Amino acid sequence: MKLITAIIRPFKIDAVREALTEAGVTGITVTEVKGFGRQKGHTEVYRGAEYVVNFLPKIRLETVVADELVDQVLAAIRHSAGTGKVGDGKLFVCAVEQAVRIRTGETGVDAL
Amino acid sequence: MKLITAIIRPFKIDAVREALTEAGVTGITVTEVKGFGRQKGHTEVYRGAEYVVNFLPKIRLETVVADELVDQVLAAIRHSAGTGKVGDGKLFVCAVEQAVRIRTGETGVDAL
Amino acid sequence: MKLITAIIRPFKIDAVREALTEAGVTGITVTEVKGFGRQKGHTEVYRGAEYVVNFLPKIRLETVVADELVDQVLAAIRHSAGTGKVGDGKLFVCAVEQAVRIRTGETGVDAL
Amino acid sequence: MISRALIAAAFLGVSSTAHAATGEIDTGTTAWLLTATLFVLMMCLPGLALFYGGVVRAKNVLSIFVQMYVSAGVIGVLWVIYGYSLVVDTTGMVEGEYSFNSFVGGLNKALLAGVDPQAAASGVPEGVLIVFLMAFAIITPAIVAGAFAERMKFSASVLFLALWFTFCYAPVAHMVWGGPGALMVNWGALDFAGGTAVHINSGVAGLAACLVLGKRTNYPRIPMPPHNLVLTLTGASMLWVGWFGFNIGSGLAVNGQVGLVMLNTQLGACAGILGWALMETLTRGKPSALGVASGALAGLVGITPACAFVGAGGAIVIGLLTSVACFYAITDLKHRFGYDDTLDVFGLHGVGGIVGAILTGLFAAPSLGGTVEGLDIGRQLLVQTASVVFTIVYCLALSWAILKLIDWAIGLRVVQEDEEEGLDITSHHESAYNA
Amino acid sequence: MISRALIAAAFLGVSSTAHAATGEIDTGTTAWLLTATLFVLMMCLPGLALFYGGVVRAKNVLSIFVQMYVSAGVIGVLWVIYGYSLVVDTTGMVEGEYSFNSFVGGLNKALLAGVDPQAAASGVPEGVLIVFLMAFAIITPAIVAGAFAERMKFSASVLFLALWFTFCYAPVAHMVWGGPGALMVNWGALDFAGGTAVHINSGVAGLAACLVLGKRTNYPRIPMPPHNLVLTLTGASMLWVGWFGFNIGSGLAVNGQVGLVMLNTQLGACAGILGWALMETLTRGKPSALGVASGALAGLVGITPACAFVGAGGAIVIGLLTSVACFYAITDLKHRFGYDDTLDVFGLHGVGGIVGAILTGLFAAPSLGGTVEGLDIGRQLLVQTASVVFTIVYCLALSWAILKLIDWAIGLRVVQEDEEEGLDITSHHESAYNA
Amino acid sequence: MISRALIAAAFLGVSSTAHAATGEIDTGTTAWLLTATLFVLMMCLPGLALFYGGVVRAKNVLSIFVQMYVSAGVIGVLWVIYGYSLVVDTTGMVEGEYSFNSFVGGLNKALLAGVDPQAAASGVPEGVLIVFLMAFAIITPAIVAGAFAERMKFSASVLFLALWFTFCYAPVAHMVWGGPGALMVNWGALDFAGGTAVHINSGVAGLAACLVLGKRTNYPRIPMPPHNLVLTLTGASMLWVGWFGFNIGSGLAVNGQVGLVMLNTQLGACAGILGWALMETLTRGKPSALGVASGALAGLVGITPACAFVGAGGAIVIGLLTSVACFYAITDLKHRFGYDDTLDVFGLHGVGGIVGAILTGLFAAPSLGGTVEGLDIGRQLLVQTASVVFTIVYCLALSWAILKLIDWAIGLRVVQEDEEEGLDITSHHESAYNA
Ligand SMILES: Nc1ncnc2c1ncn2[C@@H]1O[C@H](COP(=O)(O)OP(=O)(O)O)[C@@H](O)[C@H]1O
Ligand SMILES: Nc1ncnc2c1ncn2[C@@H]1O[C@H](COP(=O)(O)OP(=O)(O)O)[C@@H](O)[C@H]1O
Ligand SMILES: Nc1ncnc2c1ncn2[C@@H]1O[C@H](COP(=O)(O)OP(=O)(O)O)[C@@H](O)[C@H]1O
Repeated sequence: MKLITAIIRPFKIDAVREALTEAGVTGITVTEVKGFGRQKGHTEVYRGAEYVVNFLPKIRLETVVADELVDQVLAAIRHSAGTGKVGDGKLFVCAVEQAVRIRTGETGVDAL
Repeated sequence: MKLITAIIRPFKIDAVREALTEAGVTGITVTEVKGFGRQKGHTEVYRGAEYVVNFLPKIRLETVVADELVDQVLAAIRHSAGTGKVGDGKLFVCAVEQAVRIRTGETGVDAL
Repeated sequence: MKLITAIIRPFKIDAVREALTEAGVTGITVTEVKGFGRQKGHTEVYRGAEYVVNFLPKIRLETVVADELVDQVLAAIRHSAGTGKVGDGKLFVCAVEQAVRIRTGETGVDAL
Repeated sequence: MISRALIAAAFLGVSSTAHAATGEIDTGTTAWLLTATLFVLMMCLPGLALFYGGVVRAKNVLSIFVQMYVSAGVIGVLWVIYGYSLVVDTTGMVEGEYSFNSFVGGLNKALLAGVDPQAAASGVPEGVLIVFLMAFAIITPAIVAGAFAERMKFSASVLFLALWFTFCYAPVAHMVWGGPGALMVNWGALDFAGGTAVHINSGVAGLAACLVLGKRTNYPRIPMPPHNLVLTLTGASMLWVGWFGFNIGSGLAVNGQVGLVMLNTQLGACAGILGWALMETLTRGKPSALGVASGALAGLVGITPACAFVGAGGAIVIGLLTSVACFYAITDLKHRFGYDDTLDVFGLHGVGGIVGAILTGLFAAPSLGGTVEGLDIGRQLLVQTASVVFTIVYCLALSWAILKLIDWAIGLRVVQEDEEEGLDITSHHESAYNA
Repeated sequence: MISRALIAAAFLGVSSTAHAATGEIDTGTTAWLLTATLFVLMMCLPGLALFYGGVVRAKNVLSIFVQMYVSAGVIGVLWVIYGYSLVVDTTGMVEGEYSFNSFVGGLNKALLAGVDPQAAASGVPEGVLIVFLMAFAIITPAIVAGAFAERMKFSASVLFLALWFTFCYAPVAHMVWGGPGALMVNWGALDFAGGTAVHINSGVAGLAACLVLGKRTNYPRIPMPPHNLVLTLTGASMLWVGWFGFNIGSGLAVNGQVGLVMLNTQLGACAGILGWALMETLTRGKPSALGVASGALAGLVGITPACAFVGAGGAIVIGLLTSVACFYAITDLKHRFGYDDTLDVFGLHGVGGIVGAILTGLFAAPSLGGTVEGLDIGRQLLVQTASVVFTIVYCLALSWAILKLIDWAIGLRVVQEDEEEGLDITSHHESAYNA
Repeated sequence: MISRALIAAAFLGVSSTAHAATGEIDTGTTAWLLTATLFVLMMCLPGLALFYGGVVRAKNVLSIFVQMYVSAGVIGVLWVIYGYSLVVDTTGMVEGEYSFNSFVGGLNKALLAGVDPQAAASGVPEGVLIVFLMAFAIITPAIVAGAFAERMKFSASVLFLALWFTFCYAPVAHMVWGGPGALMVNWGALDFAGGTAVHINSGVAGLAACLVLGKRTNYPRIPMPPHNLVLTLTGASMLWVGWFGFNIGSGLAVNGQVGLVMLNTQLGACAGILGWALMETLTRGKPSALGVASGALAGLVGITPACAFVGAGGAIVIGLLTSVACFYAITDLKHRFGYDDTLDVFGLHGVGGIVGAILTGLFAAPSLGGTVEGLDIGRQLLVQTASVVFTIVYCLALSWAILKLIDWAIGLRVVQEDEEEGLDITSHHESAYNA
């Protein structure tokens, strides 16, 4: 099993979810995060005090999938999350040694 | 060392923390997340506009533990977080290559 | 590639970002989290009802870097995030098998 | 002795003043009563809704608002259908005598029969009086709603508020403000702006509700801290400001007395803050925001029946003592008895109302700075106690019966899953906050 | 028949009452009009800003506030330069006759020429009247702004609001309230507090704006739920309370009528809540918070033109029907036609204003509980319809022209990236919420 | 020349009007002063608390509210003990002569000795006057609290506010409003509603406080953006609305003048918005929400001393210039001098108060549209400057002394860890927001 972590633009979340569902993914966990990267931030000004805001709102999406699904899932996210502009985000893949479904105690791919 | 990531129901957090403390875990990091899975969402309606909300509030709990603690910890979370109903969540285990305590620079299991 | 996850004090985020930029890191993702550990929490009281708040606000910082950068990055975070007091936080290192830049499809270290 | 009851009576044509006789509008008095009405309406929405809404969890904040809006809608319409008449109709009442109409007004003004909203009564168009009193009839049940927050079915809550308004609020308001021949007026109870009819009444109903309904799931095992105290403090501040409309407006006149009522109301609030802050500092080392806001309101509840009858010193002492009593009730008594009064309706309005009513009997005496000439403290304390006990018993019995009836008919509580998911989504299809 | 137009006329010296003649200040009337002005100002800021701000997404909430502040600043100054004169100057008007000045006032009072803010007009210093009417001139364009929220350039929005105030609001206000010789006064249209000049006017302008401007990017494909309904409900409550200042104050007098206006205003709101809650329960099974707040406002919009002319029963029916009509317009019609009226300006103010104006012609009849003696229902319905149609046509044409002009000159819409990032950061360098 | 001082004097029995003589209540004047008092109270809670609370970080928002509640409680009680007497007691004062009592009132009315809150003074029950003036005494120290927000010990802040009220506010208020024989009345300074006593006084005290206390830890290295600007804008709007109660109420009468005061107050705010928006557009390309709200308040501060003495044109110019001056002080001067005035108390109230006071001396001249007949501009500018300089020096010295005293006795600042964790948890055991 692999954990695929995607950092994407917030307004792309629904499109990505649909693409993933189509690709056979049944579970997703998302987090609101702030990202720093090549995409440039903006300046905020409060009564003359200027703040450069480098951290931009992003969504961090995690899904654990069976090994054979990985390529398909990466492709699905890439296509649904891209705009072609700087700041589209990243995909990271890590190995998952074990998965357990809390409700039933099922383990491995059955738990997903 | 292993990183155990648990996706659980928000109101279970205190029970899980207690179970983990008993199991000898000394550090936990939690994040408010939204989860999509088998558990069905609800519909929200604002002036006639209907939104199906698929992402439900969950807590993502992370703890890095020594290898020998893993089974015990998995069991502790399973028992404290379960309600038996769809949506109880998942446990994922990944390998951690290194850990460092920022304050002291201790590494490995000592850092936990 | 390695994923370095740091749990740090919220007000250290800007210092750490600067240190990382200097160390050659080009992308960072941060999340507001709550941490439970050795650092003791505080008590809140609402109309006589006492709540012990064990979970303290922390920042979870993630950055995926090339293997050769790992030590440097760990050191940079350690030095910029430390105060020497309990609660400074941890660093965890995990292996990343693959990385993809959504915008371009680049993979591996090129994607970072 | 100038009592609100007498003034009310004058208003309703039972006795007559120069103005009432001539039927002329006094523009100043009308201007103030228009304003006072607006402030009392503002006390409920948004004041009370914010005060309550901030303390509940984020998943239930809208349910507070919907209850208040819908119950305002229902009671507003019922008010012109029969409520106003039940409170103010004086048919069948004779000064000092007891009859059925000592307990509740008749239905001669039902559907506003014979009422011309444009006609002057004591210098004010009756339409203004109708809405001013309606505002009291709307906010009092709304206060009760705090006790059963976060777990009552929406349909049950609206049914309860409508029935409670009919069988508890209207009669008690009549007994207190119905003029000569009304129960508590005959007794000679002193209650200027509604310590009995509003605060004890709602506080006791709240107690009944949280007892019948039972605790929130997991209370007190799981912490349920206020989700947004800024809302609560904003609401409390609006309640404080609006309370002047409530207390001063209750005199239904603009005369020298308004100076006394305004000063006492303010001092009650100030002393209430100090009382609570002191108790918190003594027991916990530091005063809290929720504490000082609760203290201000406790002081205001305490001074409500007394505000036209006591001196500045008496107002300060009443504010202080009421606040300390409420502090004790909320931080200690409640936990000891273990009932789950979500928004401390009983602890604040019930206990505060009782303490205020009793202390009014004391500090109204001229020897203690009061303004009620010839007051016999011992006798007055008895009368005040009688009115308190009567209100408690009547309200407890009726509220209990209404709750049991509704429980039997449609059920009071939401199912546990809905409670856990929150009433906003399960009862109203909405979330208050969206990213 | 007592119409606001006549009273306004009295005020403006066209006809004269005892007070106006003697030039004495009536302290009660002045006290009330000062208060009413404060409440109408509060309706706009913070009332309307909160009501609107809570419904938009978190990234655009400040843009609502900036628009309202800046447009208040601009219109406040324009008001003393020429606005007041365009509305109230009666030069060239003759009762029953039609001239250019039936459509818009002259410029004799421009720069407040010859106006002494301290001098009494009908018992009130003219300065108070100037600010009272200014508050109407500020809030009406602000209502329109809800229709183009979340996508209009800031510069374009301010320019639009200023031009719209000049060419739409001022003339229509004059036609309605300009006194004998003004268009709708000549026609005999009944509009007590501004159903035409305020609500239909702003509602129709809102429709024009969202049609010319187009939908928000991704609407309705991506959900755009309200970011904070507590703000919205707080704002709605303040609008409700402030509406009494609006409606009662519109009489520009303190007399028996204020009792009727207050009662009807309150009943309109109450019935509006019930209407919307009922429709939601029938169609969705449960009433919502945003729904009941919208219902209260719909009822208030509906009762605005009618509040001095109908009885309590009529007020309830008008509140109920207007609410049902607005519910249908917003939850059904809008989706069917597919325009993107961000804050439902047309659905609430346009539709509500139209329904209210028509129903006023019906329920003003004494046979239906109304107060307008000798009213011929058929004829009055015609007159009301004429005033509605005229306002719609005039306002639609002018608003469209102004919008097209601005689009041609400087462009109406922000670029898509800015819309996605949010107007707060891109138009104002700020975020509303920071950790 | 009609000055507030004279009216105040009339009120206090120094001179007598028809009303005061007969001791009759004027219902209209009383209605307005009741209302004005409510609005001034609302300015402080929730108005100022929201305005300030939104700008601080989320971890300190409750500390603002607690300070305001507790200081209201303390000052409310001190007010009836000695504050009212220190401000209004005129014993020992002779028109045009200087004595100790030119600087501060006596203690003849301490504990409200000889004061009957129900008795009429100039047509209004004295109890109303007591609370109206109390509201000023509560809000002025509360304004100061903005300067030392986010780092002062709670105990020290309450002690400071109480001492500052006693030794700074009460004397300066007496010098300005004490009537004939009071320092600035003798000088002939024009200050209608409190530019000196309220704004310069609080602004300068704020400067002293942030200088003595030092900067917040990490200021300005770490960004500290406002945590919730919606709160700030809501609070600013309430301040704006309440300001009419403040300015118009200061005349303590309902007469022609209220028309002028209302108009000027509104125009000051409108012009203030335009001034700030213009400056931001020129320097940054876009106006901001915090900016336009600050501009409205700057304009209101500027017009406060002038509002009864200038014409509409003067009001616009004063609002505009004050706003520009405050903009410059806050966005440039502050950063240059490097002091950390958390909520810009000095920049807004200090600078705005000074500019407003000086400009009052100019625009009060009939040749510039003012209402003060026979005014010699040169002489008046001198007098205004003298009153400004005196207030600055007096207030700076006293505030500094009080702060140093408290620092020596109990320490002013919280420890750094507490500052980092936030005052809400460390000083009050609470968090404003809980999930
Ligand atoms: N090396 C990295 N480790 C973790 N997160 C990263 C890394 N690089 C980028 N990110 C995340 O991805 C987001 C987008 O990256 P950015 O460099 O702005 O654009 P792009 O993905 O188009 O190259 C960042 O805001 C950050 O959240
Ligand atoms: N494959 C997965 N990867 C990541 N998170 C998952 C995955 N499957 C489920 N989750 C998380 O677990 C939560 C519960 O899963 P769900 O399928 O609803 O119920 P259950 O755990 O009882 O099978 C989801 O809301 C989601 O946050
Ligand atoms: N084993 C662990 N797994 C995950 N997170 C941890 C672990 N131990 C500590 N943390 C995180 O690090 C934070 C700091 O740890 P703590 O024990 O309080 O202090 P220190 O890092 O100085 O030893 C905690 O609040 C928690 O978020």
